[in-house]
Amino acid sequence: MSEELLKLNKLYVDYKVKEGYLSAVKKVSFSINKGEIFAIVGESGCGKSTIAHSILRLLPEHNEIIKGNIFFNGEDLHEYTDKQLESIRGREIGMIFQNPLDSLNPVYTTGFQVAEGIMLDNVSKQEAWNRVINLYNDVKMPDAEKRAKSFPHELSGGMRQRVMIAMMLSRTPQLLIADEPTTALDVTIEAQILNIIKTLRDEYNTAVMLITHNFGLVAEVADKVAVMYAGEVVEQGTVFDIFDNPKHPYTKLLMKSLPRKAKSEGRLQTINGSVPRLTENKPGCRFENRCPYVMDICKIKDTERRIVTESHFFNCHLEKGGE
Amino acid sequence: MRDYVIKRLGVGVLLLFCVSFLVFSMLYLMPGDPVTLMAGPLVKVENLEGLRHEYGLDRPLLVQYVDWMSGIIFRGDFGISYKYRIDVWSLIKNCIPISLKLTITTMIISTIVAIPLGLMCAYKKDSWFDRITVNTSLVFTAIPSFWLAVLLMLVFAVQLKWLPLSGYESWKNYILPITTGVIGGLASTIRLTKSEALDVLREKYVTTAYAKGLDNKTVLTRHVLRNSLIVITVNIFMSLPWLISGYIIIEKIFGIPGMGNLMINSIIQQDFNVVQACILIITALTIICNILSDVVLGILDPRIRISVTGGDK
Amino acid sequence: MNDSPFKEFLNSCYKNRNFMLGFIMVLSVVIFAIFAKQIAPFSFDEAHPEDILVSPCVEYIFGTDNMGRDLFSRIIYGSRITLQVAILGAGLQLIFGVTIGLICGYFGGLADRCLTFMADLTWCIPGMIMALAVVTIIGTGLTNAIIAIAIVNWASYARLVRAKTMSIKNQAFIETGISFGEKPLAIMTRYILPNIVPVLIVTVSMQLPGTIMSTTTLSFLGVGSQPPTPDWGLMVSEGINFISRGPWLCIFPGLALVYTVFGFNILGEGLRDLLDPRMKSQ
Amino acid sequence: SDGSKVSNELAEGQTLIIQDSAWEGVDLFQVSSWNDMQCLLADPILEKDPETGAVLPGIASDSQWSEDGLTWTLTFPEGMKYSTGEQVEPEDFIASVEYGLEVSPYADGYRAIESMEVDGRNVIVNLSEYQADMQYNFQSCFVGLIDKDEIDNMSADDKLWGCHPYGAYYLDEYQPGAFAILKANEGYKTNNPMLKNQGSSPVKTLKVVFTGEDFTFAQGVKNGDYDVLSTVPSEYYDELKAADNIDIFEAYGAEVNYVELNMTDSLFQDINIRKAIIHAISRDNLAKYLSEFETPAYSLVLKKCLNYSDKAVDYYKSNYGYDTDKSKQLLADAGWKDTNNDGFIDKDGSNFVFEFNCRDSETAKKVAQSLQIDLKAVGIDMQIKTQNWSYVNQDVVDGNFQMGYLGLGWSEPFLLVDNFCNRNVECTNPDPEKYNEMVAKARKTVDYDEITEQITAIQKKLFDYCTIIPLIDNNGYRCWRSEIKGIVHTPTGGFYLGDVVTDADGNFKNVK
Amino acid sequence: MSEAVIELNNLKKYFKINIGIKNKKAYVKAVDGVTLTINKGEIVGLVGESGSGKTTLARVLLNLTKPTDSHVVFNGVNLSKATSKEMKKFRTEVAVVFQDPASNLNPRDTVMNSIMRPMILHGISKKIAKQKAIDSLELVKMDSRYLNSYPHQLSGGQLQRIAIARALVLDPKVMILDEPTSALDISVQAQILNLLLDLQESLGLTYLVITHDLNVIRYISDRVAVMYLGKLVEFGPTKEIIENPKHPYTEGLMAASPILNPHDRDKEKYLMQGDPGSLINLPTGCHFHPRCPYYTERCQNEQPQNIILSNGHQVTCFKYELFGKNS
Ligand SMILES: Nc1ncnc2c1ncn2[C@@H]1O[C@H](COP(=O)(O)OP(=O)(O)OP(=O)(O)O)[C@@H](O)[C@H]1O
Ligand SMILES: Nc1ncnc2c1ncn2[C@@H]1O[C@H](COP(=O)(O)OP(=O)(O)OP(=O)(O)O)[C@@H](O)[C@H]1O
Ligand SMILES: [Mg+2]
Ligand SMILES: [Mg+2]
Repeated sequence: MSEELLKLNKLYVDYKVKEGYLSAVKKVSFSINKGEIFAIVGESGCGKSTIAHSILRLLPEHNEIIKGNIFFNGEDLHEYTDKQLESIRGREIGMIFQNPLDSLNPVYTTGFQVAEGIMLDNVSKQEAWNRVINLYNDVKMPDAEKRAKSFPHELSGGMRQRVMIAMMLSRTPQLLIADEPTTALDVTIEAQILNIIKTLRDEYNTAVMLITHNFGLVAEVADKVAVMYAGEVVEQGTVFDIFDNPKHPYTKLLMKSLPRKAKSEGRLQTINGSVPRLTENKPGCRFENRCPYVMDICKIKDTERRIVTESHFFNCHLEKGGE
Repeated sequence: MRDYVIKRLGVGVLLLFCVSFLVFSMLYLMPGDPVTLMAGPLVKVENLEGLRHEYGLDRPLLVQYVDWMSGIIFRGDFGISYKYRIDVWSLIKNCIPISLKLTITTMIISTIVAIPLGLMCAYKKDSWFDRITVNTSLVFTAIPSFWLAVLLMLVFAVQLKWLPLSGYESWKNYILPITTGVIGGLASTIRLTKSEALDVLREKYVTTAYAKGLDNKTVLTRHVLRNSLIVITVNIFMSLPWLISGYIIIEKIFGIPGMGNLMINSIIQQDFNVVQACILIITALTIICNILSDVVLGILDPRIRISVTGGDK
Repeated sequence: MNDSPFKEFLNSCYKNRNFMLGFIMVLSVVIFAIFAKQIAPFSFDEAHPEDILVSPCVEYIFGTDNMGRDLFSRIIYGSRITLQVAILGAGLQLIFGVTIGLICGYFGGLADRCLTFMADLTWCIPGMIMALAVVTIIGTGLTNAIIAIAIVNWASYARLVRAKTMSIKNQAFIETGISFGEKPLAIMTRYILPNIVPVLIVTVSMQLPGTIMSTTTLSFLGVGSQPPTPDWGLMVSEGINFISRGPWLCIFPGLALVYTVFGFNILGEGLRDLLDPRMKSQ
Repeated sequence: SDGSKVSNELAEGQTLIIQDSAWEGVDLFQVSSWNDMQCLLADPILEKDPETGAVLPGIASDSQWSEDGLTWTLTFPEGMKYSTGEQVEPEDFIASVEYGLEVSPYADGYRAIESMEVDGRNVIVNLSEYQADMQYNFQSCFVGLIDKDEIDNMSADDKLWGCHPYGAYYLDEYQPGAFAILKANEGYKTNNPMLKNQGSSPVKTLKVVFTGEDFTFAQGVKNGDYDVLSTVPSEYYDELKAADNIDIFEAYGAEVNYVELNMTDSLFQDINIRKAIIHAISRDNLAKYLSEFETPAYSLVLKKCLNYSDKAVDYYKSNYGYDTDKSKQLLADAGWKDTNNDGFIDKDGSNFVFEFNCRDSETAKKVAQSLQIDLKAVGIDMQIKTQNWSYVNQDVVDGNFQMGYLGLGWSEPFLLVDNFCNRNVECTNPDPEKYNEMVAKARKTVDYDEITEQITAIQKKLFDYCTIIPLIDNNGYRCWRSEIKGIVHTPTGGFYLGDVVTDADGNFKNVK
Repeated sequence: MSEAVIELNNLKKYFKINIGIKNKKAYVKAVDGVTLTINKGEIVGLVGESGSGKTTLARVLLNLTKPTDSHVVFNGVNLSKATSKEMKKFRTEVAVVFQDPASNLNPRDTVMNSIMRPMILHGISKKIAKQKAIDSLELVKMDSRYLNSYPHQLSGGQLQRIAIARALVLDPKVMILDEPTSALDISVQAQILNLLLDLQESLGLTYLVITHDLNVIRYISDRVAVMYLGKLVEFGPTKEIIENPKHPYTEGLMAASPILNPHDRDKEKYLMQGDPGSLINLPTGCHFHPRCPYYTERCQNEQPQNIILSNGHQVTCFKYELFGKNS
């Protein structure tokens, strides 16, 4: 269970923008083990999708600079050619996106789009189609045969997301990257989709990298959690570490701002200030301007990794985090 | 689909009626009348009344219109050309194939040239290839077709004498007009293809296709080209009637007796029946092309088959 | 962020190559138009019967025409005509299109259906023919040609404004406006119009070359500018008859036209890059 | 289309390609215009000697007038056949003239015919009164012969493009607005003494092309795309004349181009203003811009017309010649002065500005611009408005004009003088009754010199109205490739292919 | 009981639509017979799946669109018959804040203009309006130096504060908040929620808060209304609805709502099956029956009535017929 599948080592991603460079991801390191659900949470714009896309080199505009290493099964994906990477995509690592309507080509049937991936493994058309139907059943698609012949717009949001899952699991990859897979869906559908992901993880032992800003999801399914803030991972641990024993001031405050109670039980905690622009790559902690415990050193020196337990660490100048 | 097409045809017919009435009354508003044209300057004014009566031109607008329209509907009779003294249909019937030959060739050539160029521009956005193609096509759009036609004539027919100056009998006659037309239309097709392909390239499903593990070629042909072709074909298709009128100047300069030339001469010479008939035919063509392109779009793009439009009640 | 938006905009204008090139080209035309009197060696209608069809030389750098008029001077003065076409044409089309588009888009219903139908109608009739017919009815002449082109082209603006209005109309800030008591006129002018101005600027600049071209074509056909107006289209059409004896009569006015239209084209292209929200968001 | 296929098959070198402006039909009685090239389809009853003006035989081999000018005898010999194979009969003449009287817009030219009867191969025509312009009409293209059967049995619409008038060629194929293919009439015979070959034409096929722009025609005839241009575009006169592979000839007599002033317009109500404008026009200036092709005109009945008189010209020159001082004086007397120094005279705060309604031909535009310069010199702002001639014509007929530029090509005076002041009586003729009386009187006059006197008097009257200003004598020219030998042509427009030299294959190009 | 500010009785709003290229006419019953009372000074939460008609209900309440049937009663005044004076009063007393912070403000107006506009419309002089604008910014804890900014220069949280500030300038009694926080980050959401609560307490406002986040509802509201496909299926005090949902749909909704405590994750949960239906193709009978675990034949054919249980708890389900009385 604890075999290391994906390992990021000091990953930096800079986007080239008008004003210069935007440091979207800074010095991110973590690893995902086989079969585990690893959640990356953070507020919008903190670089979650950037990490996901840079693993498979799928950043759309080709205006980024990636530094650091991405090891998959011990091999550095960074050194792969485009051609080699093509054989990783879909087969070793699958990826699903937030909005399942945009993610499916409107002019082909959903079944074809799933089969298209399967046929890359030199599978006959008929065989591929059979596999599609099976997969549809796996993802609990009602009326699988008919749905495979439907076009994306003929399906509801939940069904489309099932198609995406089927598509990305069709070649039994070892890792599934799910970038906000349920944000566009209603809560009842969200619950269904999460359930499917969980079951399939159990069945195929696929590791899942779950990207979300919804702490509810994290609490529900994640094994491990990395909390990101402005391009940096500020804290990482098991889901219980993070929820029960947050260390980093940001995580701590965030936990208290979750509406977990009723107003009669008192007001929520808030975090003042706003996220800094990430344009200049200056040293220091990026939470410094909002942190209640800020010290002089926070503004000039990069943070240090503080280990709490084997699985739990946070990046802060305070040895014990915010108390 | 069938009901839809029938309904669209119905609307099309209504539109045709409105266009015909609009055009009819517009021409009615024009100064002068065809009889003076027919008579020429030497005929005495008193003698015109008889002619005017003979052609029914002294009747009220509405009566003339109804008469003209019923002629078309019940007898396929568009009236006679006051200038050529022949029934309008036999006049137009010779022009249509010539115009279609010109426009369709132009369309095919410019499509064949422009689509690959546009795709390349989109795929290699901001490369030197893209810049050169886009800027060249921008220069092309800035060239008025009448001027280009004259220049081409000057060079190839007057100076080099490689090609005939005018006429329309042999394929050689068509080289210069078609070149003029292609150069004029190239830019817009390139631009359309490029922007369409760029839009598609930005779509999430292209990323999905890559994420599935498809290689570049498959993604570009199966997902990008196929999806952008929908809009491109439909657009090109719909531009057919426009091309015919776009050829007005070219036909005139090269002396090709197509619809455009006929229309412009008829309007200049007050040959109203011909103008009306031409506009009606082009309108009908536009409507048919429109419906056809919707049908094609419906076939190519499954999203169109169901659509919901709302309105506040 | 603290820069004023205007300064920011100027800055990005400065950096946009297309915009700058187009701007310079169009500016040069504007300068020619304003200082035509100072730049041109002769007046545009000063005939020299003894110098008919002189080929380009020191005295007449672009040669003379069949009335012995200096072609260079005529081309310089012609820039005034072209700018007049551009400004008046765009203005008219905008006034028609925006008013109708706003009203129909905002109120919808019957007016809207009428508009759509009218737009379909004008769309069905070949533009050049319609313009010719209109000019024939209202009489030849440059202003009338401009009006005719506006009558033919207003529908595309109306469609655009209508579509934009309909999409903006449903946005929350409009509904909020209504919820505290804004009247329709205020909604249209204070809320919707300012939000479509950038799109309009882009559209105008993209359509301007076409407007110039169509109006020039009408002049070429003899129903636009009247002689001895130094309209470039008219000059080309008059020059055609001298194509073998005086090819310069066709070539130079055409070049001037291409230069100007290309300038507007590329300016429009640049403006679109600058103002198109999608481009900007990247 | 099948049309282009047929024409592709036409043998090169054996088909003569002629440019012409579009035709209205082949039924010469129904149409309002008949181009010279159409005379290949229909011969006139009689021909006229281009030099002396004498009457020559045409279809009719002989023509005799009685002393009193009321009886006319025409002879139609045997052996002349229509392209249908039918023989020409005297009855055909009667049927044709009756048909013409019924439908032709030019029937006024022989309205005096009272009765006709056949006498062997002769036809005797009786007139109610003498008509001075009648013989001219029978020498023109508007009166020819159509088989009586065709006249009786075909509807007017069918006849328009389907009848077979007697002529050297017949219409074989027609594409409206594009071209016509003519084939030689094998049964043709003529009595025209100008032709050596009085039988059927050696050039068996003609292609008449209607579409194109002036410059393509001019270039085309040089390049060999056309063999004959029926009218040389005025801008190309010099160029074609200089070309060594082109023969160019004067083709028809007289087209007077003139200006009409609308005297009902508030600006031109005062005759002195009209006079001022006339005095401001310099025909010498005009001549500088014009080619050899067009010459200034000082009278309405031009030199090449019947009944021309130098007296009219002299009268015009001495009374209405170029005189800017006089012009300015007249204007100043009427209260028009340049008070604001903008170069234009003004009165009551507005400038003297009017619109000149002008045809859109190149010559017309040149004339207009020359006038504009002349008028500017006396402070008048003349705005040019160019239109197709039919609109100009229409505007003048409707009285919807200030100053209009028109042209009339006809070399016989009566139709001209009828037209000048009667197209829009209110606008141009202050005294229509008197004027028409003078015309009617002249028309009944038998003696040629006497007619000339009267026509001159009529012209002087017209000049004095100051509403009609003669400007240009527009000479027509026709050209063809020099390698084609034997085309017979007359300066009055006759064009005959009967004597063209061909080789054994029917080739007419480069035949020694 | 406290006085009712807004009363709805069997309110309906149907939209006419054309389906497909055949242009078949159909109705979207976006609000179908909603009966609801909002009392002075309370916070009512409205939840439901997307497309269930929540926003439409808000728009009808605001008189932005005319109801198809019945009418809105505001402070005892029937809005469909209101005089222009009453209408004007209504416009000042009810304010709205929509979901997307960016679309809440006119992008071409400065913050200052946006805030001052309602006051100027209601005849308040420019000078006073300006002062009030500054005051109201203070109220939402924002610096007045933002007054001259344009919306695109501000962050989502700031924009939402400004939208709230503008809603407040006319001293409204009622605020309708359509998903006021769903586009915001958690940390900002907490700020806005607190702000709303503070304002409500200090100014004695009445809120209708629309949201699909049950955690937010639980935190903020006194009573909760649950909508499903245009119908109000349950309405009652928050605590009761959260802890003891009556309607099977509410039950499923509560179960599906994400927990915020990982220790609860392994609890056995009831997972609602099926997709939410569409308003265009409504099921017969009770709209919920295709997804309902308890459905009987009756549910398929008959529409259940609104049943009022003790404590003003309303529920629309046959299961509770025995316990309550039909309204
Ligand atoms: N192609 C790009 N060019 C420039 N900047 C980019 C690009 N893509 C993303 N960014 C910027 O990088 C930062 C991180 O973006 P990213 O999409 O990874 O965030 P995210 O955490 O996924 O946010 P969200 O929750 O909104 O999806 C953001 O500030 C974003 O504006
Ligand atoms: N103007 C309109 N014309 C036609 N249908 C409409 C209109 N406005 C809303 N609808 C339809 O009414 C239904 C309810 O819409 P509404 O926006 O009220 O839902 P909602 O509960 O607010 O959803 P969400 O949570 O997604 O905001 C939807 O199916 C919508 O498509
Ligand atoms: Mg993201
Ligand atoms: Mg909503």
